[in-house]
Amino acid sequence: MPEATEKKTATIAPSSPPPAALGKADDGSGVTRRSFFSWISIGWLAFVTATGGFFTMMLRFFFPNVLFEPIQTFRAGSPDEYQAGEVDLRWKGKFGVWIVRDDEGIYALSTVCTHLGCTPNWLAAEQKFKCPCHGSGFRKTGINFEGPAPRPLERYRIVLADDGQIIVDKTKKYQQEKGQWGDPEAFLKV
Amino acid sequence: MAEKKNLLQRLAEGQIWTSIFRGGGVPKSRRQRMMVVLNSVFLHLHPVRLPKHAVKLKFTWCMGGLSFFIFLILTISGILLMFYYRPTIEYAYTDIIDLAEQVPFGIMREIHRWGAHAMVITVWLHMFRVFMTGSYKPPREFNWAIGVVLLLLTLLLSFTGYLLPWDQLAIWAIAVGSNMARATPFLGHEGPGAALLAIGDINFVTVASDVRFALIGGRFLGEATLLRFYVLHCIGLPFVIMIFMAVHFWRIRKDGGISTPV
Amino acid sequence: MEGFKHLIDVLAKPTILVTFTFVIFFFIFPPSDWFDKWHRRLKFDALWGKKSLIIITGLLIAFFVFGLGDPDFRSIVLKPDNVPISGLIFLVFFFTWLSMSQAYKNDELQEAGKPVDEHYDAPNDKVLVWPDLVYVELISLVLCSAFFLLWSIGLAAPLEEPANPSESPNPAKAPWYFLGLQEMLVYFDPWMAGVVLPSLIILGLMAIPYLDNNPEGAGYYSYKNRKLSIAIFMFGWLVLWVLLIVIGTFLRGPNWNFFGPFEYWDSHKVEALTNVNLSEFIYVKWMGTGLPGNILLREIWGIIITLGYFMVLPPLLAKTWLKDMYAKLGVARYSIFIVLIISALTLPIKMYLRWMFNLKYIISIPEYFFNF
Amino acid sequence: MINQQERYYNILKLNKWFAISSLLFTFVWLLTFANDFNRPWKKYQIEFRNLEIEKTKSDIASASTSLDENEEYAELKVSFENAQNEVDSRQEEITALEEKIGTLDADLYAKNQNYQFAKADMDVAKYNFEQAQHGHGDLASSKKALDKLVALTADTKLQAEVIEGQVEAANEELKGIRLTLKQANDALSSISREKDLLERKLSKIDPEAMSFSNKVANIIRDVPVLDFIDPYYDVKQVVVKDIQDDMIYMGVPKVDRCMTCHLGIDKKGFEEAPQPYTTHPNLDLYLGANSPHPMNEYGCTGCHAGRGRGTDFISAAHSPDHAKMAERWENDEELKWHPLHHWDTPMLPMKYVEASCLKCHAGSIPVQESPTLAMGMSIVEKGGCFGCHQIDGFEDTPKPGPGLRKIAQKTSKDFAFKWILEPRGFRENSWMPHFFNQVNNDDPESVERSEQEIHAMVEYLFDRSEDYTMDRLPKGGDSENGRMLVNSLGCLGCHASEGEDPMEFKSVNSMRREHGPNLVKLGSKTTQQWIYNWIRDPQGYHTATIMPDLRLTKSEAADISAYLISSRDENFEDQSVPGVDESILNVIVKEFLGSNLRKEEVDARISGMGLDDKLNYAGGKLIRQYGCFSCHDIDGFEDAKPIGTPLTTEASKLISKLDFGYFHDELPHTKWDWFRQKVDNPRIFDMIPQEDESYKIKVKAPLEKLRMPHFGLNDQELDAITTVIMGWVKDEIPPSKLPAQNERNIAIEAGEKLIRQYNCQGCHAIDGDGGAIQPTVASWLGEIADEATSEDRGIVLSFAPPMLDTEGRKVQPDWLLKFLKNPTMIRPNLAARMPTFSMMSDEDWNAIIKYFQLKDGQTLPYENPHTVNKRSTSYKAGDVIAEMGGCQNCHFYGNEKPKQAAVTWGPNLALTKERLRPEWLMEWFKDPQNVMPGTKMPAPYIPSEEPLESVREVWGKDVAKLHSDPKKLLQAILDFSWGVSGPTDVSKIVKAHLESEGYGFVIEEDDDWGDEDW
Repeated sequence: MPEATEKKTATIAPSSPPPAALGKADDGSGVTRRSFFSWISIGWLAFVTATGGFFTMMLRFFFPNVLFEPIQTFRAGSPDEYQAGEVDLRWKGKFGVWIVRDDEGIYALSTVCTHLGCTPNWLAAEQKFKCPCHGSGFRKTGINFEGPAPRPLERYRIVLADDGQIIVDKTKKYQQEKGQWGDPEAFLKV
Repeated sequence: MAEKKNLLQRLAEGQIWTSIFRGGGVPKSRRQRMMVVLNSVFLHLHPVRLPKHAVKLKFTWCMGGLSFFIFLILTISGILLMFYYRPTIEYAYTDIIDLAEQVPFGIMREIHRWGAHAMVITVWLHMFRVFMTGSYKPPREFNWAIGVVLLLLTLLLSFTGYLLPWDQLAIWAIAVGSNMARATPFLGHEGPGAALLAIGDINFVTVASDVRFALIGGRFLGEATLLRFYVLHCIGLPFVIMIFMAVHFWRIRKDGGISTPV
Repeated sequence: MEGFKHLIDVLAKPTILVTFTFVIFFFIFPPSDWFDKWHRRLKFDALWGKKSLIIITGLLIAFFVFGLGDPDFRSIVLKPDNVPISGLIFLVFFFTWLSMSQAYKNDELQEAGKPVDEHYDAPNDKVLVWPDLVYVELISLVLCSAFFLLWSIGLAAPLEEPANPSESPNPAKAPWYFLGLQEMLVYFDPWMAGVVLPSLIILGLMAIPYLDNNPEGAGYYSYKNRKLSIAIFMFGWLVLWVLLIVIGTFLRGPNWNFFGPFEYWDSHKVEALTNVNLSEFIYVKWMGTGLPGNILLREIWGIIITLGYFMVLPPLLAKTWLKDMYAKLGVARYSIFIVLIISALTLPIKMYLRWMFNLKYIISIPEYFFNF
Repeated sequence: MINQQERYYNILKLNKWFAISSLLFTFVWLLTFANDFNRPWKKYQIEFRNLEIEKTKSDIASASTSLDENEEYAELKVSFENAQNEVDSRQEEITALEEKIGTLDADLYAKNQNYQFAKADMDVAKYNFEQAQHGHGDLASSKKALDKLVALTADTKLQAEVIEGQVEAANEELKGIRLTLKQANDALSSISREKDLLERKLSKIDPEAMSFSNKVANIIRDVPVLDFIDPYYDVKQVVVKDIQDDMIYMGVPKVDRCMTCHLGIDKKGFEEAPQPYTTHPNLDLYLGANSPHPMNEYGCTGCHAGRGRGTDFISAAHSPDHAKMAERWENDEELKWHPLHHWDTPMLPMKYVEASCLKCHAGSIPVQESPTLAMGMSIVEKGGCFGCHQIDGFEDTPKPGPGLRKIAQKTSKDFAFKWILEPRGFRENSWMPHFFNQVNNDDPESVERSEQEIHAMVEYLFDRSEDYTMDRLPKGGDSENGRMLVNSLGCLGCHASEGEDPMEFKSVNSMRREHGPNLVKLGSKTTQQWIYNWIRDPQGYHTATIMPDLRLTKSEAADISAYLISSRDENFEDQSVPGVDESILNVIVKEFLGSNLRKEEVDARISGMGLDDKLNYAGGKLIRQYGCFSCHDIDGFEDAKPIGTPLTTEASKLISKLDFGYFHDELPHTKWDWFRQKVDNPRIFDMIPQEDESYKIKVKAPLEKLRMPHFGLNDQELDAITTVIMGWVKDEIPPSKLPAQNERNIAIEAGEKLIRQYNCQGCHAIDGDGGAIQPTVASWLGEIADEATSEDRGIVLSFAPPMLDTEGRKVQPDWLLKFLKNPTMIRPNLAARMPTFSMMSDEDWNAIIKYFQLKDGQTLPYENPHTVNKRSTSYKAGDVIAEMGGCQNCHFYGNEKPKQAAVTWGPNLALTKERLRPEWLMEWFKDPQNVMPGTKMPAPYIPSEEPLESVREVWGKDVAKLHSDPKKLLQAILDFSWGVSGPTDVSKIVKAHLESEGYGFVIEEDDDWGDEDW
């Protein structure tokens, strides 16, 4: 045991730190800049970085690169299939979309209530979407007018394919309160 | 206390730090160094002081410690893998493909597999070292026996994990392995003596009632086998091995720490 | 080059490789003074010097480097699951060397009347765990983690075709750590190779501390005082376990046929594996009569031999060759020890019976799934 | 020594070690992140993004040029500016209105709120009242509260409505002011919409066109670790639930990620882009949303195979097309290709990709979409693969070889010997394969043995040959006339003739002319008398033959047989036939006997056999051994089972089940290379390849050797047959993905099978496929007329057997059946004859008729017959139009000959009533070219555009009555033709006319007249 001389251990031993990183301890000789950038500092810095790397990896690991969920884009037939002034319920079950046609065109409304994510019902008699969970009500346009819902229903991207069919793309949504309903793809002019 | 303190030092002497690490501060004196070990739930696995050869790599080869550390790596990577792997004959294989093709850090599978191989080797080498230093001799006989059980459990863990990718390599390795079980004396349906366990026309040990069946959950390797091996691999065996590990470590301390020449 | 490869292929044949190992083994790890004499005369003790470490490691590396130039060798060695076994070869050699060199050093120290390397003057010779041990541990953990990450990046885990119960891959191998058992299956019925022998291995391992009542050599590396126990352990570990794994991994190819490391794994390779049972030897070949219909009569010779081996041989040995040992161990330890040893020895015995006489089973009662 | 500090290691050293290992650890982490981030598909997506940016830019450029050139756009721009100016000039008015709306809106909001609150209270009161009625609560007070609130609600609502009305009115006014502006704007944007969309797209993909914050976001979204939030570069995939990957235990829905790199595959405009960005070559048929195989529903690997989940060039299991491509891929630094191990369905090379069509379209192979596959199927039928190999779907296909039950009358033993020894030595494109002189039996010893084997088989066949009484051959056949008959009667729809090169480029269509053997060298093979008898009555010789009867007269048959017998092969005839060698024969017989007898028994048996017995015995055994009965009808083998491996799911076999023998280095380790090699040189796997490319043979007894014969296929045929074999898989395709199993498709399948079997398309073209005979018709025309005539496609078509495109809509089924069972002359100019297929049953004909009908959407088998009143205006008008239109120039009216020369003649109009369907005829009159492209029939002229006066003057009063309605005029022609009566069979008149006057080809001038097709 020739290397463990007393002098050295006295000054340097304290620098062996507890599990979490600590800098070099001060035991009277004072902190010099040189010793601050000593091997131990580099070591702990690198160790913390690597550990951070591990946790970053854990984080990233939980977000897969692909999803096996049902496809978010679907073809919804040709515009003639929709009657002006009516709310079409045929895509509600499969894709969670109401397609509404008014005098000027067609838009695709999300069936997710903006309050807490329930699915409202279309009440044809009252001409409104009424959410069964907390009673939010939306007009045919998707604008909220009663109940706790904080903002209008979202609309999805709706465009015409080359063959004249409607394509609804749920990956892209438009919010009225952000003024996005004016976007040409939020509304299909007929 | 008049000296300037840097941020880390302030932190180390602050209330939060000292509340987490009993005693706080940086151990400076011999006593403090001892207290660090005594006060930590993790570190007090160790004694406070050791014979000097116990810290020499030349003597210990660090194989026991590495085995334990690899076990931890395997536990963590294994838990992470469970998030993407489904133990069904439908998806097991494709999920493994996807680990390589699209899962972020699907490299977890490689870590787990190579770690498993490495653990078998380190456990063997640990046993080898213990034998060569005669460390199984009294009073450590029983702990050696525990060690043999741990070796067996390590092999079983590796063996059960081997099936999970559900590829040719997997099922045929398990097929070869589990078919040996059918030849278990008395308990396997093709084992010597099994035919004697019968009353009249009723055989007690048949293909659907022997140890092999208990192992693979069916007459043939199939969905049930995969599920059984999965449960054993992820819950059953780790649980058992942890108990034995606890005893193993405890006994090291109680049997006088690392073996030393008399 | 081709000549050398061919030579290696020939040398790797199990008959040659195993025989060579058996013959040379106890001169490298001498179990008794007689062997020890020859061990030193043959200069095998030089194996545990620093020079040998460098030379042998160098040779091993050179062999692998050379071998990787050969497509057949490469295809076997670079199979992802076989990589750890190549590593195992190096590791086993290194740690055997490390332990043996320390043991020899300690033996010399003891001979000179000095304390062994691990000697410590309790309680003064103690070292604090914090920071010396903890720090070293931390460093090795960090290095170990880095090593695993690197290994995982560099080598993809294997994934073969989807599981297909109607289509065995050729060869179908167990996980590599069980290949020793699978090798045994060639010579034994599954109940022996797959159940009894593994159980005996486990029990035998557990029994070691209880059988070895030699108080010498606890807590430090040594050889001289523990010759027999170390030689036996080494035989089991290096030959019956590691060597069989290496053979099973690298040298067993399609149809479980034997292939040299530089041979193409031709699934059409034909080997005559005709073999006969002892009863057929005795009744058909020697006595020229047919097999008796009575099972007991048919197998009586095999039963006699087996019983003789397990029942008569141990007391006989206790009286003669192993007299000293019997005296030292006492009757209980001796019986367990000798049964374990002669059980282990059945493997080489059956290997040679197979190779030399094509003998399949000594006792063969397929009617009751009992073959030995 | 006492160590007070109880320390061992130098802490400084440990620190250093710790630092180094931690740095290493950190570095390895960085590597791990880089390794995970740097996925192989990313670089392709980056490159494709650049491609897309470039393309969008150039599209924008061309869109703006076209806008600049668009006058309407310029005009609209001007009118937009005018409108803008007008609106600007009324700015004050607008501001005032807007202010007013602002105040009103505020008021409305307040009033509305009053109303909403009141209504909410009222709803509560209503509920309370209802509860009270139900017995909970005080009825009177709740009623009172409700009434009060109802009134309040009504009141507040009214107030709100008033204001609302004002707001609306103001808004309307404002809209009115801006109306022109809005209209102009809308019109403008509808024209420039395309460009706008392109620009929007560019701003999303091109960093240069992005706003600053988007530029930053564009970088951040693809930064490692953060790239899960909304990455631009990501793995794309299609999940197809009902098409599954076979995971042995279970099917797993296909997941195809091919489009992760093949980014342009379903986007038009990347046709010229390099791989992997190229657009799919046929989007109308595949991938396109409106194609029959949209990408979302069919994925990629269902057809192309490969590992759909792979996101890397290698792990997707790409396969090169040929060895050169493989080499290029292997040496490519980026690809570093090697075959993917452990995946049994690697991607099909492009030349075999049609194999996958077979999975779903086995019943009715789309010939035009999958020509290689169709050709391969034709090879399977002609080569008789299904004879030795059991293949589902070929159960009722007739044996492709001639029947051998009466062979002694047809040819000599010598010919049979030489023929079996080397069929292609006599007829180079024969489908009869070579069994002898192959790699594994061409050594002198085997050759000697082969000779004796052939002797034995010939002896067996001749010994069992049945009696066959032949008619006497009339004296003096005219060989030259025979040649003309062969060239014109239609023989060449199924047979090739002298002087044609059979090995030139092949297609399904050209192979239709290999339906029967080439008509060459018959003089060396058989007798004239046999030919005479055979062509007059094929079924008399071989009952199961598919050779039809052309209803030849005695003299025609004599002429033809004289012509056919004149061709001989002297060299072949001169070859000598080695004698029978009994010692070798004994060896052969012993081998067969020894397979189940002991040696003494064998010796006893053989000593009791004469030479003939031995030949007969060995012959029978050898015929079984080689499977001759698979293609030929042979006495004694009626119930023999196929001798080869079943092939129905051959391509789903694991590759480990294909024995590469000693060819593990010489042959790429793929199923298709194995199959191709096997067909190309079937015996090769008996051999051991040598360094110098020669072979040594494995040690095998003669009867153990591989025995599949050699067909001598060319590369193109090998590709085709390999494609078919690769299509024989066991994939389970769900009904939702299969062509619908409706009545129509079933009928088409059944019909196509018969049409293939009887080679109808050798003569007839159907829907753009078939009419293989047409080139020979052209050359015949060249001979009887001149070069120009033979190159006139119109004339050639009019002399070729008719196309059957709209047959189902065109003819009456009753008539069609009558015609098919007993063909008569329809097109007087046609020299080719519709043969009589007397071997076809009524079921067969019904299937064919149903095929035509359902293919054309004609579902009614019975229809109301059309009747005509000859005194009706319509009939009379029709008569006039026919007269004026000169129908009689080309058409027979009963036995009244047409006015023009025979080259232009068309069907007898007396046939119309019983033959054609009025609906089809109307369509036909309207535009014949539309119904049958290439027809010579002009659309009849009708005076519907002319002034009534002149019509009345020129065409008479009946036409004038109908004049304004073209439909009625056409109906008039129809009615007229319905009224044409007289004898329908004009063959005698035609024959006499042609003999005396010939066809009257117009040699100098171009003739647009003549008709082809009705």
